[in-house]
Amino acid sequence: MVTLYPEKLLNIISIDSMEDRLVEMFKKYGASGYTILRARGEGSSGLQADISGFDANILVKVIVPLENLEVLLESIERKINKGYHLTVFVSDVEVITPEKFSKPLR
Amino acid sequence: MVTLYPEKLLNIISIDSMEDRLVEMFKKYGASGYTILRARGEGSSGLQADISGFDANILVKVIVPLENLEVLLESIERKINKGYHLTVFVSDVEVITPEKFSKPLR
Amino acid sequence: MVTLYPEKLLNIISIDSMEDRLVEMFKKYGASGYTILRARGEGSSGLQADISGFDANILVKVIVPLENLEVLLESIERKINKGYHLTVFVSDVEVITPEKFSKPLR
Amino acid sequence: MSSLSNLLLPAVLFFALGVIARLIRSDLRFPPDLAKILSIYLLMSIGLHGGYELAKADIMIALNSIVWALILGFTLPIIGYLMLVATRKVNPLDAAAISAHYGSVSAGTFLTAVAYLDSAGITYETYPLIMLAVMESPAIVVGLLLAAKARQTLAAKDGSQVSSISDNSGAENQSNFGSLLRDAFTNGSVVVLIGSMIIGAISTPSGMNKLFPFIDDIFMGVLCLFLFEMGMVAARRIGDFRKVGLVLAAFGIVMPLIGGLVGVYIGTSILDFSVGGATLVGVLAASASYIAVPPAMRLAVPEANPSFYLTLSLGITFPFNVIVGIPLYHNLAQALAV
Amino acid sequence: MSSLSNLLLPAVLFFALGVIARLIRSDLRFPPDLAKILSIYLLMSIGLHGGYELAKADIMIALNSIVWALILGFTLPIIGYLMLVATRKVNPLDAAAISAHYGSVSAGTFLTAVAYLDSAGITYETYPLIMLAVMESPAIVVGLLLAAKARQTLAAKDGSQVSSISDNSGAENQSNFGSLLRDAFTNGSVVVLIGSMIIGAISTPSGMNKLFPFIDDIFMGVLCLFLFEMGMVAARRIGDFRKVGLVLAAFGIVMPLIGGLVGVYIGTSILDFSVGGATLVGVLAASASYIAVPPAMRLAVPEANPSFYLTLSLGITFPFNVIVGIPLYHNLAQALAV
Amino acid sequence: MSSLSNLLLPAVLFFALGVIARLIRSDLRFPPDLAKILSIYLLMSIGLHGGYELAKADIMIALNSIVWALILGFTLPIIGYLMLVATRKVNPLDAAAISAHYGSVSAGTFLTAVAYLDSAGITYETYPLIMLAVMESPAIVVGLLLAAKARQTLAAKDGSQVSSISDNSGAENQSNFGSLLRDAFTNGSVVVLIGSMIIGAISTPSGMNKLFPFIDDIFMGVLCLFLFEMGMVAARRIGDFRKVGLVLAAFGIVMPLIGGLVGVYIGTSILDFSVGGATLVGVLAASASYIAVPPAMRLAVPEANPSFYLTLSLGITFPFNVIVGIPLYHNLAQALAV
Ligand SMILES: Nc1ncnc2c1ncn2[C@@H]1O[C@H](COP(=O)(O)O)[C@@H](O)[C@H]1O
Ligand SMILES: Nc1ncnc2c1ncn2[C@@H]1O[C@H](COP(=O)(O)O)[C@@H](O)[C@H]1O
Ligand SMILES: Nc1ncnc2c1ncn2[C@@H]1O[C@H](COP(=O)(O)O)[C@@H](O)[C@H]1O
Ligand code: NA
Ligand code: NA
Ligand code: NA
Repeated sequence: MVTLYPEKLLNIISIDSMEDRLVEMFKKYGASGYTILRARGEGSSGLQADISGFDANILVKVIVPLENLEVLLESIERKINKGYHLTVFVSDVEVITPEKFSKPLR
Repeated sequence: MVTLYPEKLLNIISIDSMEDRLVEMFKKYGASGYTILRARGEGSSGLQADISGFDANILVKVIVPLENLEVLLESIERKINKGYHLTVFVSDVEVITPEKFSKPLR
Repeated sequence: MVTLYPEKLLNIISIDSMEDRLVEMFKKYGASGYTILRARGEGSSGLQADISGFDANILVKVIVPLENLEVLLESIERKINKGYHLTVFVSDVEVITPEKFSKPLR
Repeated sequence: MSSLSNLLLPAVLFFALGVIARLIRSDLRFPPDLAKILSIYLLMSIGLHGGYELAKADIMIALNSIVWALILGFTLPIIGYLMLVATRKVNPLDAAAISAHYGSVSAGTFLTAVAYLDSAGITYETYPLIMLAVMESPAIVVGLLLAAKARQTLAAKDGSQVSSISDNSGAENQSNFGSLLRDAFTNGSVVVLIGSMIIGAISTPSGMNKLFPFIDDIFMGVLCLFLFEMGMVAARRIGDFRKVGLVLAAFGIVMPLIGGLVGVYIGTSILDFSVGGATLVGVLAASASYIAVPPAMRLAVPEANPSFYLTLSLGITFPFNVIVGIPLYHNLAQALAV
Repeated sequence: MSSLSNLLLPAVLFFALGVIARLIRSDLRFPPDLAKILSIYLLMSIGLHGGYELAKADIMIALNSIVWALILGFTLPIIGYLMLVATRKVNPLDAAAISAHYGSVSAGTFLTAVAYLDSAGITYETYPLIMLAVMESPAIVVGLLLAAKARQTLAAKDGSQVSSISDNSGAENQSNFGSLLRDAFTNGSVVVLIGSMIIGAISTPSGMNKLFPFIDDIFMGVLCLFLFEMGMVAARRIGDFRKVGLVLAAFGIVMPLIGGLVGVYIGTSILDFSVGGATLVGVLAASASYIAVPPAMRLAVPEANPSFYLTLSLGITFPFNVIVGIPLYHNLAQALAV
Repeated sequence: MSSLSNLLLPAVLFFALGVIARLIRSDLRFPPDLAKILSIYLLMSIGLHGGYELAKADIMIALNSIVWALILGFTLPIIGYLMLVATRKVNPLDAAAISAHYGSVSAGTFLTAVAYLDSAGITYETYPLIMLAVMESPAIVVGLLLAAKARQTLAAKDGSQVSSISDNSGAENQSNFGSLLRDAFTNGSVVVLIGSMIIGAISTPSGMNKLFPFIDDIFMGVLCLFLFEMGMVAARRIGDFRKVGLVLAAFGIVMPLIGGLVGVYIGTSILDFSVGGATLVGVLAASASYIAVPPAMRLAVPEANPSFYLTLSLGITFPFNVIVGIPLYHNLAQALAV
């Protein structure tokens, strides 16, 4: 029997040039890693069609223990208040190696 | 404290040429946005390997308030009944800006 | 009214050269399909930046009925114990065509 | 030029290399977007070149070629459909989707034929290029019509259930049909090809001179790279050979033979082209689309099984034409020309 | 060369083809990374070429060109900002973000102008190329400064709320500003262009000789492909014309006219360039960035609406310059040269 | 040609530009698939060229070269492994994975050496090209064997725990080993290189003539672009220098020196090549794989830390060879030739 442990999966969609800042934020707040996918989309700030690579989005996924989530969300909320377009959603996931997600990067 | 609000995340996997029709559907049924990722995969309709870009899939993600989900799912079911291969799943997510997802596109 | 049925969504993040082995595993344990997305990321094994395509990750998504999940997770755990870097998480999803996910590939 | 020396063309050899790479299960993968980049380049180059030549062409012959291209594009799918339905191996919707591919054309096969003629020192007219551009679209339209007919047939047999679905979605289908029609004529390949032909025809000569190194010198190398990749793509489908069955596989060889015969005949006896030109018309009629038509059929005939048409067009007809067909149609054109 | 024959340049025609492809809603899509690959090639080629020439250049003229490039880069955005604020159609933050684009340059427009001059047989100095490299960055800096000023203005009007946000994030903003400044000067296009120029200047001649076929022969073809794609990109934005409104749209034409006039004047009367060189300076001043500045503004001025600056720079100013502006600035340069 | 003038080769300068771009933290990014496209082109071009020449080659010398390539490929990793284990800075599995890289080759380094020789007007034999193709694979096999040995050693030390894991998965490991072996010999680069060589050897001359502009004229430009990108990739790893420690970093320089010495000696004294040819054999022996071997080791030796072998091969050995090694091995070959 494989045991499953609950964690939180934070998803952020934004323009690709935000990448460095988001990664910096994850490192600052103790994430153990992150995954980035190239995306396109549409929303209140218009079409991000990834045509010619000029207007690509990214979808960032970060698995964090519940206790780290709050501070990350606060930091994201501050960015949104400054005008950045971030589409954010959190979901419940289960993992088999919980210790992996509590070791901060670097 | 950041407050989290429940929403539904609709995921659709299909061949990439379905994109325009899916987007049309989202706009028709009041989605506030959508996100598209390039994908490949395998299923009952064979291998979609994205080799030479001839047979790529897309994974589409749409966050919708619960009350909009039903009508979208019905529309998708109609498409599936017509023969289109759509792999669809819904998951529960939590968001920090619920008002964002209730403003229809355009 | 569209009826929704519960399934499990297994997510695996790994280096792209693991793809063939993962697919083999899915076929062996009766998955009805799978979806693969190109990704990059960072974790305990360093940066996978997908620069020059030398160090790309993949994010693999497989929807399986609950009864198939266990054996897949065990197989994954064995791989992790051998030293492979696999980031794995499972989430609950709802689908409209449950029969689709119980027909094994090929 | 004998058909053996066809096999020693670098372009054909690279196609074979691609096939072999897959058969020995090499991990060689071309980036997914490379084929698209290469085919944009190839269409642009051949379009500019053709347009430049066509500026000096005879308008009557050009119009005549277009008319015969349309006739071929509309007739061949119907022949294919009737043959397929007669085999009773596929249902009418699959038959419609498959046969649409044979009314359209494969630019890759056409370009290989051009390389074959060039390297054998055989001249040819430019009109077949217009035919290439014209033939991309009509087959899609015929496919839609055949599928509509097939659905009626099935509905008549099946009774209530299917027709109720059609009822539900009558309006939607209507608008789909319109948008599919538009798609057929604004297809990306058509736009690049016809657009480049027009630019080649109206550009200033000094402007064109600066373009020739790009469209001429590296052309053959890019074609080799493209066929290398297409060999890998074809080989992936050759494996599905068993899935489609022997009868269908035979169709993938008989159909281009019929097309090639009809095409060479039209090229020689009706359009009065040289041996080279008639060979190219034969290749157009014999070849099956694998870029424009498959996605169109996926949208227009979602009920059809893509494995059937992809395996036939990419896995059987394409390799057959590149390796056997081209020299064959050339021999045929020589025979008819006498 | 009349402005009509400008329209018959293959490069300009391919731009038009791209626009048309979008207008007829063709499904033609270039792979997302192709434009990036093409522009790396174009910058590298023109940089190597320019550097090779510049090795023989007069250092004083070069320095003088750089000074005037900086002056243009710093002044034009301020002019634009004042004009935009005066229209009262956009808020100060939008005005800051938009005007930054006009202090910077569009390499695509510059290259089209070079193709135009080449095909008309008009010679030109290499110094404008240094100016191209120099002008990528300062406009971003001015944009940041204008946005900071705009935020102050708004804060003063708005009172507590906004300033409290600034308070919260004062330190962060500080560091952001620093990193944005660094970004402005280590921008990818700048690195490719200046790096290639230096390599062109210091490489052994035998090494450079092996490079010329790559950077010369296929240059025009690659430029055509690039403009083809840019035509599609521009056309996507032309549709948003209505969203930005008539006054803003007019700004997208008036601003390049002002820039072009100023640039040609500086090129002719101050830098003492030939007609060709002065035309290029005019094009630099008239063109608006659409590669380097938009992402910089997204990060630096997130409050501004990207539709405004993308529509103006890509959808209005870019096509205007390619089709109307270049021959216009050339005529202007001829008139001033007399 | 002095080693200083090596530094003025455009290809080497572009490598340096790539390194600098990273060091100044430019946001310059090449699309992820570009390096793959460029290296397919480079392997295809050099393969076609080599094959064309080899058609006229002496079969005995060719076979002899292959034998010595295999000897190098099998011996160098063992030397490396023993050295690394002796340092006691890495565990045996890491040592196995690292040393496998040094038995294989870097096509990028080889091509830079060819550019270096060409630009210095030094001729060379074509046989080293066959050796390049041959040496891609055996090192992977040796790496697998060394890792298997290392696992035994560790298991003997560790006792029960590790061996129980091996027990569980004995059968699986067996099949993995088989598939890894197949992978080693059907590796993508090997297929492109050997396939192109065969095509170059058997194609009709008229067919090859049409290919030369593609494979010759633009070759140097593509190589520059490739090295530009590789400079950026290498620089990302140079930063990890501290992580691997001084002893390992030293290994990244000593190992290519040993390889270069051995290679040049074999080239000169055993294979009897000219100075140019011996230089190339030296480069083959000195260079470390960064394309084929790293993913193979990730699968075959997952326990090893990828930072070690990537930093050594890409961040230390590759730049060392490109900048210092190539002229050094050339001087060595000159000295030995006397
Ligand atoms: N309702 C939604 N569902 C999924 N993705 C969305 C949604 N709204 C916005 N997005 C994504 O977030 C990006 C920015 O959205 P916005 O901030 O609304 O401009 C868009 O380009 C989409 O990729
Ligand atoms: N069980 C599954 N898990 C994840 N993705 C799936 C699954 N089944 C199908 N898919 C995806 O959906 C696409 C179409 O599937 P199908 O309709 O079964 O041909 C495939 O190419 C996969 O990308
Ligand atoms: N906490 C995390 N959240 C999201 N993705 C992660 C996380 N940790 C690791 N990953 C992904 O898994 C890959 C391998 O991680 P690792 O095994 O830690 O080296 C990384 O390159 C990331 O793409
Ligand atoms: Na046909
Ligand atoms: Na400007
Ligand atoms: Na070596």
